[in-house]
Amino acid sequence: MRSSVIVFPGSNCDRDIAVVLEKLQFKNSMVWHKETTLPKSDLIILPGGFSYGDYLRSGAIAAKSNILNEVIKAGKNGCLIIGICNGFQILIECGLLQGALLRNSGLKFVSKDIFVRVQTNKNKFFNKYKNGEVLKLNIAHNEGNFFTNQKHLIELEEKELIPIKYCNEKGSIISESNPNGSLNNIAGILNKNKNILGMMPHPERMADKINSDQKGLPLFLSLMN
Amino acid sequence: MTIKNEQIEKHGLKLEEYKKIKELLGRDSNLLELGIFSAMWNEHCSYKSSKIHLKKLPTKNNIVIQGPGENAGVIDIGDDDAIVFKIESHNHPSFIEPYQGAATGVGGILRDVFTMGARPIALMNSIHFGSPENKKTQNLLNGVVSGIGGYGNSVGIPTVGGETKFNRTYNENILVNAMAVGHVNKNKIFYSKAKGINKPVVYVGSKTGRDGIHGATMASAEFDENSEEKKPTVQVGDPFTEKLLLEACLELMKKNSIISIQDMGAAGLTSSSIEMASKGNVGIELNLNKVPCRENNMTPYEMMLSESQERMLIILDDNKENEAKKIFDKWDLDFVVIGKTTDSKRLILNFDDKKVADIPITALADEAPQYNRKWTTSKNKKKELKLKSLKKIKIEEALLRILSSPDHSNKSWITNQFDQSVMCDTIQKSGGDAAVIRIHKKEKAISVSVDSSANYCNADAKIGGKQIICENWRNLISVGSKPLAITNCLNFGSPEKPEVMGEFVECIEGMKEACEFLNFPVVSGNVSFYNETNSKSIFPTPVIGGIGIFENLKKIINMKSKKVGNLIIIIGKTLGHMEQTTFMRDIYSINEGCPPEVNLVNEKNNGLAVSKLINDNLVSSCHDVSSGGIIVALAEMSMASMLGLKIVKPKKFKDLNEYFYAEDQGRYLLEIERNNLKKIEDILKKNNIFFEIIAEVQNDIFEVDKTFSIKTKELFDYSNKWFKNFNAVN
Amino acid sequence: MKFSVTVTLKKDVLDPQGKVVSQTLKNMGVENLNQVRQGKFFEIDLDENDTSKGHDKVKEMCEKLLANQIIEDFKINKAE
Amino acid sequence: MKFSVTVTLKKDVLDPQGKVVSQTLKNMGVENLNQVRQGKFFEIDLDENDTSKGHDKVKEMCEKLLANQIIEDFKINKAE
Ligand SMILES: Nc1ncnc2c1ncn2[C@@H]1O[C@H](COP(=O)(O)OP(=O)(O)O)[C@@H](O)[C@H]1O
Ligand SMILES: [Mg+2]
Repeated sequence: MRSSVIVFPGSNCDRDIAVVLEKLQFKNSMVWHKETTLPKSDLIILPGGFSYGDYLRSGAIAAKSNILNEVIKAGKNGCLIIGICNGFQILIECGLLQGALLRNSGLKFVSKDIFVRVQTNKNKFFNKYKNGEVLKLNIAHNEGNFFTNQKHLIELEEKELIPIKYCNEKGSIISESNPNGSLNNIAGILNKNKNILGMMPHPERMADKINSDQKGLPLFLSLMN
Repeated sequence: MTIKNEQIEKHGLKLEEYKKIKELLGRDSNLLELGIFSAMWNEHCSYKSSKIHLKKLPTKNNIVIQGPGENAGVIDIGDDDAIVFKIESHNHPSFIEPYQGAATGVGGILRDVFTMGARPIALMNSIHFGSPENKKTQNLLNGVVSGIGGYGNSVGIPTVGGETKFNRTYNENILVNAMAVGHVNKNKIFYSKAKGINKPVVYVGSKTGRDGIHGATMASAEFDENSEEKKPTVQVGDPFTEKLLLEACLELMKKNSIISIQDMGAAGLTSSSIEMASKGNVGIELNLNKVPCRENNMTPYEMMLSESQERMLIILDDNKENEAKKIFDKWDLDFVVIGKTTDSKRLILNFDDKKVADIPITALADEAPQYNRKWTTSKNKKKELKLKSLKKIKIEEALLRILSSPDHSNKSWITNQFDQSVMCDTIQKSGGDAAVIRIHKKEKAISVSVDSSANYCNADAKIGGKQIICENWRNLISVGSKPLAITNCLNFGSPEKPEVMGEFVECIEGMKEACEFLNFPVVSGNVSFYNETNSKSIFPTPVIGGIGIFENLKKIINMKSKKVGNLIIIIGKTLGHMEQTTFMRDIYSINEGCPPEVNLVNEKNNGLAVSKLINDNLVSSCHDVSSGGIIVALAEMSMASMLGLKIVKPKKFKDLNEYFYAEDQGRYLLEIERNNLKKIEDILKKNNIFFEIIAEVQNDIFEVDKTFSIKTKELFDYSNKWFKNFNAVN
Repeated sequence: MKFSVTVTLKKDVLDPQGKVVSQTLKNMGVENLNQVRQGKFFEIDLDENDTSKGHDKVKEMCEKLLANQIIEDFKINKAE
Repeated sequence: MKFSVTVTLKKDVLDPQGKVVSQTLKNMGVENLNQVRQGKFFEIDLDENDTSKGHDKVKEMCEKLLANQIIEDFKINKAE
């Protein structure tokens, strides 16, 4: 399995992802944002961080970078893509995913462990989880408040394009367990073809047994074959 | 041109100091030179009031690679690994512009660490605010916390701990101290000492603007015409550029091209170039027309004194410019050769083909004034407190009040704004006695804790100084690590006041005693004087940042009680010291008396015994007893896991509050398995350590036998109350 | 030639920042406050003498980068 | 009555946001761009009929909350 992690100058979770991919023996390359070609990849990851400082809108500037043209092409051709945190914001800004990520409703950076419930495992990314499984993951962002129009929201819900929602420890999806004001507690979404995933929580931070219960690992494991 | 007395004073120099400048130059200085002297000779750069006292602190032992004097201290943690760390204050800027002040404080301390070749792996902070009732407090708290987070989160270094305190002494002078910790291969450490003649001096990073140029100095004649436009400004931080600078510097450091490197901190280009030259005993010549500027028409004076952030000065080896420039181009940063080293031992500045300054380096560095300022001993305010004469309060009532007080309440409102997990090596986040960070891809970890105790120091600076070193040491022991060394930030009032100077001198005396006894050297630090408003000084506030080591990841423990049926024992004697306790202050508003004395022999014995028990895998969880006494510490253990505790009523104390709220030093709470009790007893008895069984872990309920009982969940709700209310109300 | 651009959230998009600012102002004792909405402001200095050409250029910048038209509207003004 | 407020960084203060935006626009091929500076924009809707009173109120809001005058300037306009 060949993977590419796109590195923007302000990415800061690129190394974290690479550590996990290497542990799982992906053939991984780190791809600098100024590159104009992508190595052959089965999986592309847009990591978390502050791609270009994120001073305008998170991800807006990264969406205009050289390498993104290639990522967009690959995505349209069915390549698997995961955008985590800032990566999710970039996927939205470049149009590979629909909707918007607004400022957190509390207007503060939120960094903590949260729970998400697997809503559907009928996709490439979550097939190693059980439906309804509750995962403890970590979030760290300023703009993770997912918003979209009613029509798109209905489509997301009906076509099983929302793989994870914020929930409490027991798996109930309630507003108290929504850390950022996200519509319907949405923590991540898929595109129509289900080859592109954007999610705010960081699975790579829950992959090592020294500091987690490793609930982030199956996401990467499910992509291996 | 001659310098007027008024200009000298506006530059913060004394007239006698200027007389000395004239002697050193053999002539009058010009305005630019005056500005340079004022920057180098001010308290911040020259340590002129503190140097002779700081020398008393122990700074060496077999693990210290670099003590004070460099950008940060460096200690050896085995296998070629070294830890680089330092703490620094950004108090005044944070009071004026809390977000940017705190943010740039974090930026500055990060540069101190990566300039030595280390990759930063953790950030900590100690923040002190005025009383919550003070109108400014909420805005300052919000601004400082989001500024610290805003910078660290963006650069991608986890902020893993710290402390937050409130006291009206900081109403008009908050404290914002930031600490950074980095990891480096001990054979690849970079220093600021210049070497060699005719080596290129390179400016890298952001462009220079008119940031942070001293208000006082701006008023000088040169700027009269358009002073409105050139108003002094607070620095604005750019964490994105910092990230680029960090990566670019570390990339360049992999090659063998850097002779020396120094970040531009306070007094920017002036102090960085002079420090490098002074340490290397060489001269330096700069062409100021080459300095990358953000604004048009910047003067040499502005360029030399600007405190623009995210800049570095590098001295490169011969023929390395192209290779180095390529790296900085890749990261879209400025890279300009602005001068060279010389054998003149002078600082020579050229601008528009004219020599605009020419000063012997020694005059700026070694010849800077040093003062042995007058000091008076801070009176030991001895006073016996009689609890009996005070209105009785129930234990549980006092406990709930303390847990819902600003200092003791749960700080997750703050820590949830800090990314604590990025880099994936954080093993223990804030909330415990010390944070724990793994060394990347290795089977070892370090612990970090930041502590202060302004109330104790205010009551008795010497005991307070000693106590805070011990508390820091204890926090590192409590997570299972071996304490190694500290950094310190000494926040005091004006050194020109004998009482303040007395606090400073005595505090150092106390710190020294403890550091020596515990073999806990000081490897870096910072002094922040003049923390006062309307000539009222803050409480003396030394902040200690300590580092400990785990040679084995299996020895890491925390304070979460683990298993119903386990016992909790207390190590160390409880005598009932009530003066200066949280209890007296929070419940009766009594601030008099001495702080608890520290017995260094007991402190060390108790600590080493706890370490041994943890190392022998006999301890399930551990927490030191500090502010708030035993009952608060027990409540914290209980809340950490949501398990309850059944606490034994002590036999020897008539007044239970005196037992539960006393702040005697050198005590620890250990959770142990019942069947290990015998083994533990043997070890402790053999080492002459006092201990007793104090509680048993149970479900849900926190209670003192036959006295009171409350749900742990309720304690937790109380401890979360304060921040929520404080933020909602205003 | 200078232009100023304001970018604001579309009417039906929740504006958490504006909401908090408005709440804070109310807490500070400001009365008769109906609503506050927060947006972004840009001052763009172009080397261009033709107002209409300048305007077109700025419009393009807004569409391509400065505003996310799914959630935001923009307005361009010529600055003095 | 509606007012609009723009809050911008003072002239000599570093504007990291404007810097990145301007660099990006240049990379995207925009020519003749001298400078971009980014600031904040507020639309304030007051229940107030007297323009001058309204203006004073908004000014107070700016001074107390919306702008930090150490590093920022503000400008108030009456919106149509
Ligand atoms: N400003 C802060 N930044 C990060 N962590 C903080 C901050 N303030 C408090 N904390 C965390 O909250 C916990 C409790 O703090 P404190 O009561 O001062 O602990 P202790 O008495 O053990 O030193 C600690 O783990 C500390 O790291
Ligand atoms: Mg502690």
